[in-house]
Amino acid sequence: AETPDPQAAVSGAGKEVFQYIAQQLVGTIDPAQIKDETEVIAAINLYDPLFYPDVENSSMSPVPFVAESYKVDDTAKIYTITIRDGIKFQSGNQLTAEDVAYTMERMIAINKGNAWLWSDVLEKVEATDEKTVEFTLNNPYAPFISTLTQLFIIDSQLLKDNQAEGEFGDQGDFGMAYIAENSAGSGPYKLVNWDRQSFLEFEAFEDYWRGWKEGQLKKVKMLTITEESTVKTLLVSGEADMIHQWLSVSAYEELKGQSGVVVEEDPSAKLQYFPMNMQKAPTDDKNVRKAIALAIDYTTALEDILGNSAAAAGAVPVIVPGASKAVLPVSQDLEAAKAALAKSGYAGQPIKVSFMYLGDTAQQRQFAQLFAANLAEIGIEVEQTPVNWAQVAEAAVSPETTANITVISDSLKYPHVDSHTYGIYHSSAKGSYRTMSWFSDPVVDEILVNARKAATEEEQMALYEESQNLVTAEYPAIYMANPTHYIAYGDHVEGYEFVGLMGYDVAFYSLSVK
Amino acid sequence: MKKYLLKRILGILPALIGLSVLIFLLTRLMPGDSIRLAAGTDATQAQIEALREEMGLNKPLFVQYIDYMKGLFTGDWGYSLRTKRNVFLDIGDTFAATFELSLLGMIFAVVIGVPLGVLAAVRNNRFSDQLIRLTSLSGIAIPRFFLAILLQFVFAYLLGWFPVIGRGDMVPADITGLRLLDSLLTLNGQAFADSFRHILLPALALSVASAAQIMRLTRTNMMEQLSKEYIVAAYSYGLPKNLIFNRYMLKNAFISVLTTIGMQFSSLIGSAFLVETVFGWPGMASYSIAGLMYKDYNAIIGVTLVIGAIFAISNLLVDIAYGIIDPQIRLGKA
Amino acid sequence: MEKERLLEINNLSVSFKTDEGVISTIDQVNIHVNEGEIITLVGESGSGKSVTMRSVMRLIATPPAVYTGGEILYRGKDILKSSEEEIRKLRGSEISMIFQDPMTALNPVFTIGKQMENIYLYQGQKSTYAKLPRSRKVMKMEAKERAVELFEKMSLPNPERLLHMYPFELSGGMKQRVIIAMALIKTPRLLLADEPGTSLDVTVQASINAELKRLVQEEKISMIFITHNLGVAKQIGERTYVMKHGQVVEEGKSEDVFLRPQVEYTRKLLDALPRII
Amino acid sequence: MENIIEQTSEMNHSSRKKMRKRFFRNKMTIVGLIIVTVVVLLALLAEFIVPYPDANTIAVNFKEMNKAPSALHFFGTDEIGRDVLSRTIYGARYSLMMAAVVLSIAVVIGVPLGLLAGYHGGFVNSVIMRITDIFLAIPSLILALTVAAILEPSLMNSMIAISFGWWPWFTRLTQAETLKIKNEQFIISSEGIGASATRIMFKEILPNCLPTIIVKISTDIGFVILTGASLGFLGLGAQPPTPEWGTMISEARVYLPSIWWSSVFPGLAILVTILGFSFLGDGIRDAFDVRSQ
Amino acid sequence: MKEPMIEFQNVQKFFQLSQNGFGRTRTMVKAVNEVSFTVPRGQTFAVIGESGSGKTTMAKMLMKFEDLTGGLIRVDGQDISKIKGKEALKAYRRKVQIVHQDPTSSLNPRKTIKEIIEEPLIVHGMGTRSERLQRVRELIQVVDLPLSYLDRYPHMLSGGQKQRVGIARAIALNSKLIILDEPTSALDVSVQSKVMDLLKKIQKEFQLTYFFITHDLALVKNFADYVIIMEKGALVEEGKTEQLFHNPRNLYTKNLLKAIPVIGEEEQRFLDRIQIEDTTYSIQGG
Ligand SMILES: Nc1ncnc2c1ncn2[C@@H]1O[C@H](COP(=O)(O)OP(=O)(O)OP(=O)(O)O)[C@@H](O)[C@H]1O
Ligand SMILES: Nc1ncnc2c1ncn2[C@@H]1O[C@H](COP(=O)(O)OP(=O)(O)OP(=O)(O)O)[C@@H](O)[C@H]1O
Ligand SMILES: [Mg+2]
Ligand SMILES: [Mg+2]
Repeated sequence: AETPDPQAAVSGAGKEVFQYIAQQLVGTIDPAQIKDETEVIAAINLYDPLFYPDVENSSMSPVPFVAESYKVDDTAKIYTITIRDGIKFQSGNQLTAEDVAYTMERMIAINKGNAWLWSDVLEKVEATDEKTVEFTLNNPYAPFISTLTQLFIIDSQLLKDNQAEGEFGDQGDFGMAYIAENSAGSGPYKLVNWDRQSFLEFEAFEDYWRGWKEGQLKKVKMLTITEESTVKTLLVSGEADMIHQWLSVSAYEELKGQSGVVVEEDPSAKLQYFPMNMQKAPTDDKNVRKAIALAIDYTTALEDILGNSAAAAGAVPVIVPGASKAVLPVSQDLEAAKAALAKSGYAGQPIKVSFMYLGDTAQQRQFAQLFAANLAEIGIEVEQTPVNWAQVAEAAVSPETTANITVISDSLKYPHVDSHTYGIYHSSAKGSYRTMSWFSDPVVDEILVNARKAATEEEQMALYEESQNLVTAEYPAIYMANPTHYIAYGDHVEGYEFVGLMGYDVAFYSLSVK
Repeated sequence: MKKYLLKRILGILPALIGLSVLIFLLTRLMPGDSIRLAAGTDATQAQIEALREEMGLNKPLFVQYIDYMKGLFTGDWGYSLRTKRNVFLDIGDTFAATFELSLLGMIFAVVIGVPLGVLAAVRNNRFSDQLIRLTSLSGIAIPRFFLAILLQFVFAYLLGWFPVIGRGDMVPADITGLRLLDSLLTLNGQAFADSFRHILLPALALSVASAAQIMRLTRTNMMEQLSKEYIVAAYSYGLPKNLIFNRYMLKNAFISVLTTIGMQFSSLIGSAFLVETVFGWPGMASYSIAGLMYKDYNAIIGVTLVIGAIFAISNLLVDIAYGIIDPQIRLGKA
Repeated sequence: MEKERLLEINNLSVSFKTDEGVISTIDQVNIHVNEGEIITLVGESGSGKSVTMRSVMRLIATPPAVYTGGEILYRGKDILKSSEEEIRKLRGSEISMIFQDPMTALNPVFTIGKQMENIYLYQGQKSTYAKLPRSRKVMKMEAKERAVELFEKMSLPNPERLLHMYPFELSGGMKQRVIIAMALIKTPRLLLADEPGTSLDVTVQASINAELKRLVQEEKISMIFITHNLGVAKQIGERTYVMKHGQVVEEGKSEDVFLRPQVEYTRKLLDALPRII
Repeated sequence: MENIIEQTSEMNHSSRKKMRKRFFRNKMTIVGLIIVTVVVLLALLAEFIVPYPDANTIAVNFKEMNKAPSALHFFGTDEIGRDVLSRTIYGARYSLMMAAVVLSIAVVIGVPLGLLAGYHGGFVNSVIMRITDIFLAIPSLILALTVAAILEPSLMNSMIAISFGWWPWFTRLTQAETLKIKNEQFIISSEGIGASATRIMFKEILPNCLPTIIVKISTDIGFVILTGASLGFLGLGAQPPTPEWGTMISEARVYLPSIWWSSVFPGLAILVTILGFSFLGDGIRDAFDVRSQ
Repeated sequence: MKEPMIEFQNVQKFFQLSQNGFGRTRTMVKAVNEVSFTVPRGQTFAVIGESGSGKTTMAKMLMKFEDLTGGLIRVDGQDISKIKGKEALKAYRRKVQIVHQDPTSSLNPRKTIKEIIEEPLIVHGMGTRSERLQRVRELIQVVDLPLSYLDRYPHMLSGGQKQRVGIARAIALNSKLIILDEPTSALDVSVQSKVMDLLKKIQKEFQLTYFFITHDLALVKNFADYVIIMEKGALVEEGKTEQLFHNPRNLYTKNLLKAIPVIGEEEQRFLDRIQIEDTTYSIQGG
């Protein structure tokens, strides 16, 4: 007992690990393949994007990050980006324009994950010198810079060194095998351990270009737990330091009362809405859709189910620049609803709508029950279809499989109004969970295309707003709320800043502990 | 004995092959398009077709099956649509955790169930017997996931005696992947204590129902032994009670308990899925459940076959133990 | 010349509590055995022979059994009033019993040798952990020697090998002989033989009975032999008791009972026997 | 003549009386019988008993949601303000139905196959038992999970999924019993008379397997309910708003520990019901005096 | 002279033991080996032998539960191996009936006595319901049981009564050949003599042929006309009952006779006369 046990020291060190609880497993850490929130969280901590939302000014608009500055030519087609000096990859290699070009080429070649953002618009990418990279687009594309928040720069040398046989010609497998298991970025954290079925472990990258200060997190474990009660217990017992944003509202309300726990609420750029399938009876009739939208008890939904969330005003979250001021929140009006229904082609018939929602999510179950009760009042029967997320994605493939009404919670894919307009209502966007209204209108299409290539920002925003006005007039969805964004952590955690862009809220570099 | 074992081992194969065919067919019967799911919502038709071809899903079913079986023996268990990795690796990552949990659960079940059963038999119909029986029945009747939540709530949340989730951070040298065993092998007391603290609640939650079943069975068997002529005979020879109970009766009673241990192990592994979910245990459960949700063919088949194999092997071990205890089988006169 | 009374059952009455109520099974039974004597107990199935014998060994669970009267004196001491401890000391070393069915009276999972050894070592002990009177090794040797001796006397072939065999490896006749040897390993004074070998072949049964009688006489052991076969009863016992419905209806020298039965019931039983001439 | 008839009926009577006596010997059996009777009655008469009959409908009352037990709501209210007591009572119906359907399917498929395999032996036996082995080669919960996932979750489908792995147990049990019985001399006698295989299987063997089968059914009821609840827990069982107990627990568990009533009460309902059936099963076992497996 | 009821010609029945799936190594049990005899009509033909000597196997072959390995069996002049098909088999089984050793296990515990006796009638589609009931009543009276027992279950009957039910069922179809496989070995002496008396009475009444399997020589003395002795599947001695008792030739037969426990001095003297030359009689057992 006299000699100190070396093992004890190790266990003491275990306490320094910051534990974050995620709601979903990380499927991949390859920046060319990442899709969902937890994967983006992994990326944002392991890699650095070219641009970053302007967090310091509490804005989502992108500012240069790995990029130092950029220029757009007059045709609005050529973007020349200068790379910041002195960024080192975790391997020790210097980050150059070559790496940026490689990252984009690799993205397009693999054609997974976020590739869709660029595959149709990018003509070519070229590193003109060590510091400069040039993107050439085939059309003007207003949100281009915003999309570059999703381009996480990869260490091209490291990947080439570890390239295996593959389908990409002289690029072999584009380092896919290697990068699937290892991080190859310049981000603040290195991957030290990844148990695919439960956790990732990060360790601070000492030479990170933004430097380190006292109190910042040195070791982080991101653990996936799906049981909501377990997640709460973990936070309250102090075993976890921070937990994800997807618990039920009542859970955060409950956590608010616990000592040592901070629950942070922020108005979000998320959109809680219910796309109505415009190509399936009876919601193919505008008046039916209107009747449904007018029959919903928004007050109860916003107050009791969503816990005092802001009402949605149309297709774009209110806080996103470019959201139309002309579109107002809808409120319940049963008389108007009945009148609309009477005008519809289905008047006098028994009307039944299918309603698809996530059965294991308390909030969505509550919506289902509320809608069923509300719509019964105007004589519409709701057929409830509780499903899991995989089934929603599957149903979204065609208008036939898409339900009449589906519960969707959508966040910005890139910090631009384009994400919620073009990304959802342009005819080319089809078959994803975002497009379950099956909205298709040549006039709107044209406005959206024009908006992307508009000369001035003002003109552009006007076009985006116009598109929103046209879209909402068709009642393609029940726009419910821009729900409050919750997150909870122990009161020893400091520096949390809400960003509003998927995954960016959980950048461990910004946090520190007392 | 050798012949008996060989026969047992050969007996397992048809069932496992049958199981593989059954599950293979079931997965192909799944409605919906798992390839589309895997390719992601933004995938183009071409991407989807490419993936389908990559997975060999456009070949005839029979050929797919043969291909799969070939791969099974070369370590190529197919590509998981969800994790994009060889299923073999995925299962390899999670297997040890589930196995350790189930194994310890089984050990708990036997260690708790058998002595209580003996006690209940000895105190036949007295108060303690009734009490043991009532508790054991309740143990069977309470849903395991619910028990898991309750245990977690009481011992981890309210009392804070045990960690809420996980296997712990102290990883002993990886020899078998079973941490308790590994830490014993490397004489790492610290890691053993830590692993044990983590595994105790989940293993307990898992074992209760099985312990109860084993207890009931042991009790019944012991009661049955009591009326056996050779036990009466043993009394008539003036043998001490503890000899009669602990050897003459228990050994015989345990033989039939043994046969159900294989069965219990099966239900333990099944329930491990529930318990793992609650205790965030990094085992096969979340992988399999996600696999089911995402219609991840290869993952489902892989997991099922692995569980089938564990089950078969555990039954085989039970048979071996049975053979060791039962001389009739050991001496090959069965 | 009157020999010493070894066992004396006086007015023994036993009832069983069952679902249908309390049933009187043994009613005022009187039986005695003298030192070195062999007596037989006959009677049809269910007449209470086994219950009487098991009472002597105190092998009947109470409840369901209730001793409603009488006493069982073994060398003057009442067995029914003895403590567990005292009974355990008697069992096997003073009074031993041979069971009816050789198929079920041996523990299937231990070798014959182990079972014999256990009896030799632990008979009468409070527990297996108690200190043995002599070194364990020596006692095991003695047990083995004694077992082999008994096996030889019971004309069992290959006695040494037999010790390492399991019950299922033996024929019914061999098992029955082993059971007899087990009962005798501690050389009791009184042997209770409950229809040994009735489930075996006639010829085998006949030879076992002959061997048993010889062995018991050689070792100067008294015996109560139970059977429902009147012929066997006559051949084995010096005296015979006839039981019916839990009562002794006739007793006397075997010659007298069988050739000059005094009681109607005995006569009826004898008449039912098929004659061979 | 009259006298004879009387005597006979008395004999019959006394044998039945013996059975009844064995059945009631254990006080637990009586407790079990009472529980089962109450649960069955609740299931049948739910509409007339529950304090809030609309708990089973689409009615919502968000103002009352997640309220603790009170004089108004003995078991509190759930996430949309429905009365938990009422839903728990309705739940008895679904859980019992689940057990009834699954076991009916299992018996209807499993028992005849077991008779066939056990009686005919040889090739028929090999084929049937090998197929049975395949289904038994994997824990029934996992098989049920797989099938439930394939079929899209719903109450009906979870019943099918559970049955999928349940019948083999009945086949195995019946086959084993049949093997035991088929060598009894009364079967050989019937064969000697010239009775057909079908007659022997269903008229001679089946009645002798029945006690064992009934005992198995009585103990299985609880296990089916548990399995159903487990499926519900993993989201593959009955779907909301069906007030099936497992689904109720599964839905409400996210509110633990502070809002405990909406999961604890259905949990207790499962516990009590299964205890009831287990006690009853033990009683039936004693009555038939069939040794437990 | 009338045709014999049964004829065995070099009958063989071998069983294969320990069939393992791989090697061809197999052990044969010659349960019945080259046995020939004839059974005349209307008589009691006794088969004696120790356990495992092949007695039951012969009965099973007679019932067509087992096929022959070799040789020929004729029943009522008909080569029974030629009987093929369900209907022919059913017709054959009307002719031959069996009474088993263990009265308890030979009655279905879940059926009433009435159902048990009625079963053969139903199977062979004999009579209407009421006719059948009438016949069942007759039968139960033939075996001296009260009518009231018809509604009882087997467990409510004593061993001897159960055996009577077995006999009633065996004669229900008016079969002329009854196989008695140790019908009284499970019964007490006094009960045994009553059942044997009943069997004698019925035999006379219905002119039955009995194929009587036993290991009790004393019983044979009073009951059988002709005896064969089996040892390890082979027929070792045969003859008229009287002849066999007075002049046994085979060692095993002598041993059997010596093993009969007797009461009377006269009987004892009778047995004592039997000389066993070979004294190395070794242990046997099942
Ligand atoms: N545990 C018991 N409970 C109830 N009754 C019992 C019990 N043991 C024995 N009996 C009854 O006691 C009576 C005598 O039984 P016992 O075994 O002594 O007969 P037996 O003369 O040995 O008959 P057998 O020749 O068949 O062995 C029987 O009627 C039996 O049913
Ligand atoms: N189905 C079978 N398979 C293998 N061996 C068998 C079979 N049936 C009988 N035998 C063997 O055939 C021999 C004769 O058996 P059988 O039953 O005819 O004897 P038994 O004379 O009727 O004996 P017991 O007096 O015990 O009834 C025995 O060695 C037995 O083990
Ligand atoms: Mg007895
Ligand atoms: Mg026989």
